[in-house]
Amino acid sequence: MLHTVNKSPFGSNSLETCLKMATSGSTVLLIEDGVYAALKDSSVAETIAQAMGTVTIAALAPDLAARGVADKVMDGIKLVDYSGFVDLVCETDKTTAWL
Amino acid sequence: MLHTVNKSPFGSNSLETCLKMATSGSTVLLIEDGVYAALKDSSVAETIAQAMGTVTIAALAPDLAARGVADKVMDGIKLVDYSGFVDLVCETDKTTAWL
Amino acid sequence: MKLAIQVNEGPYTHQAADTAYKFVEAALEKGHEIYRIFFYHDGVNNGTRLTTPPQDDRNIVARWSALAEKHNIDLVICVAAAQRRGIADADEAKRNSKDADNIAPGFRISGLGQLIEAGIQSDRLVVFGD
Amino acid sequence: MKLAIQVNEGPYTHQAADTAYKFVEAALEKGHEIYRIFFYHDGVNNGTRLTTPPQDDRNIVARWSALAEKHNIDLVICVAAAQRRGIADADEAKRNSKDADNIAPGFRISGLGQLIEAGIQSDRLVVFGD
Amino acid sequence: MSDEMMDEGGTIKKFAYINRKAPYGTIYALESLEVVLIGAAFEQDVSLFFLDDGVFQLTKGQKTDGIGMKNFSPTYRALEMYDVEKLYVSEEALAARGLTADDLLVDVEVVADSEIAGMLDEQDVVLSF
Amino acid sequence: MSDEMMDEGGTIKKFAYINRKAPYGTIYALESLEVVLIGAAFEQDVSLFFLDDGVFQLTKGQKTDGIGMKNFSPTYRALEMYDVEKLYVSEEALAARGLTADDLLVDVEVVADSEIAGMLDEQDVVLSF
Repeated sequence: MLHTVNKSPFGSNSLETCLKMATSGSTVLLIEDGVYAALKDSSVAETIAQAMGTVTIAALAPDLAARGVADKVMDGIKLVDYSGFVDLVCETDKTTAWL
Repeated sequence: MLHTVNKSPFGSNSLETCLKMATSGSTVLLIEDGVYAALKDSSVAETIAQAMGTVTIAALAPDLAARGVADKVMDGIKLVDYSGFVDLVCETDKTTAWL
Repeated sequence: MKLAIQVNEGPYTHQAADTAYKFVEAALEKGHEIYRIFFYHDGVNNGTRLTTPPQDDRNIVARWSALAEKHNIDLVICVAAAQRRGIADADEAKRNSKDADNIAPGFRISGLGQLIEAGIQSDRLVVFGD
Repeated sequence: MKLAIQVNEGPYTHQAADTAYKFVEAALEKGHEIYRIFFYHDGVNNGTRLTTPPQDDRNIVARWSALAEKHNIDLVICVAAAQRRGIADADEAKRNSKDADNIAPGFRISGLGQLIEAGIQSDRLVVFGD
Repeated sequence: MSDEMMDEGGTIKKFAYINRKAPYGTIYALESLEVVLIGAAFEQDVSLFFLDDGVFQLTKGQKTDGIGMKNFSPTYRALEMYDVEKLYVSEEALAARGLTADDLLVDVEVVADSEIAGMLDEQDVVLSF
Repeated sequence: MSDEMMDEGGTIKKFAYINRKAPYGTIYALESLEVVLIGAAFEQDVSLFFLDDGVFQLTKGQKTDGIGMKNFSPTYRALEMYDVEKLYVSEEALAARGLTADDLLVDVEVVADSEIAGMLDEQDVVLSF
């Protein structure tokens, strides 16, 4: 399954709940303000690093660039553009949005 | 100063930030989904209890009633109706909304 | 006291418009003056006369219009926010070459200066948003 | 693949409408079929022709209309959500005794069944919201 | 319209509704319920999940006169008549809010988050509110 | 209109703008900035506070071509010309996000939350975004 998270992890619990619900092998795609979860050295970086053990963490590159944080992304995060977003949707059996 | 918080403390960081910014003697009024912070036995009850040492915590009674939690409010929380909300605004020097 | 109100969210979607209305009603009952209600962000959507809520639900737009008429309240919709979201009076519709307008009775469209001015001239500004 | 899209937020206020648009554009480029785009909640506000965004900004509504025309995409606005928020086509305006309508070209108003049906008939449903 | 649709496909999919927001503060809970009611006519395999603040949608004793909004909580009790019978509530979400199943106005299955995660994996279409 | 207004009162109030939301995901940051720019004509005593995700409004190197939105971050640099010079950023908010003052595109004062709390107490009018 593909999960999308569009909220900042610093202001909302959407990422937290998403990670509880994402079973092993699924992909979590960070979009819009959700991409801030990809920042290295932040207070949620450890949570993301741990999640990477069981799920793939991806982030929408245009959203990272817009926010001026493209060069601050932690290692191991898969970067995709909108075309890659479409591929993720098609490669997985369904998409769940965590709003 | 009067502070209003209209977000659930379980989904958003608004209450947390408000409590950091509310100096001694100020009043925090919980409205709309913010009233859930008044629940006893919840995971934020301890935070609210501690805050009561320095600030007054109030909650909008009609919002509690609407949500079916009027009988679950922890001790020490001041209940107001819309008229009381107006009084709080007028009695304090200004109002800050934590959205 | 002289109170100014800012409403930042549209009707129905967020409770902000409801809470603001109840607050204003209570303030008027207590004899306070409502200097102005300023609608910003999606709040501008409070001012469209094209809404048709379910019959058993409150009519948020009509409620504002009625309150404004009864108590002569200044309901101001921010022009920049309104243009982005498609709220127009006859003048705005003409200026922007639109074939229709949708503003509700009692509302007027004006600039952000009206918000700042309300903050300066009133004793309290209370913000309702999301 | 056959993709269905749900847009839950209005234009400009939340990025949902932008992300949905970019996603749809990319999907079309890759040869996928867009079975339907369903606008729900404040998403219905994507379908008003009365918007006039700043000249140096994107025109979200016009962008949807152009995309629909070029690729023959079904843009459906939920009738119940639209009534609450003041989005009306000529029929709706007449039925609800309104003196104007505001729907943008390429959009149509229909029921929630269109969302469920899109979920059934398409291979994937992708939700953009807040 | 719905008759037409059902004749057309005949497909039965597993539809999940994820409710994570409290009622009244925003309209998502109400408009989610409206989708469930309309969706029932399509005779799909429907499950409702109440996570995070979504559990507040089901609290007993909601009295909305004071806020001037309609109390739509009785509708959850009517879902059974629409053959919508699978309501799952997060155990952890209830506990964090100081609630138990006794505080809810309708019979639900209280389930651990880890179990809900597995149930979501089984779905075909997920609608999020 | 603004001239009229200024003649009328002559009052100078302390206006605080509280920015707590990230840019682009929602419009609040941009529309807050629009208020600040219009408000500058009223020659009040203005302070901008960047708390929580509001600090993200000020990050260097924003490139919005990919999302099709206008990059409005250069406007923060222009605030000085409008005599809006008091920009306060939460030290704790920066740290939690792995940022330092070097990551910001404009000169700001980085202040502890406890100090910001005291500064807010001194204000006359508080606008929240």
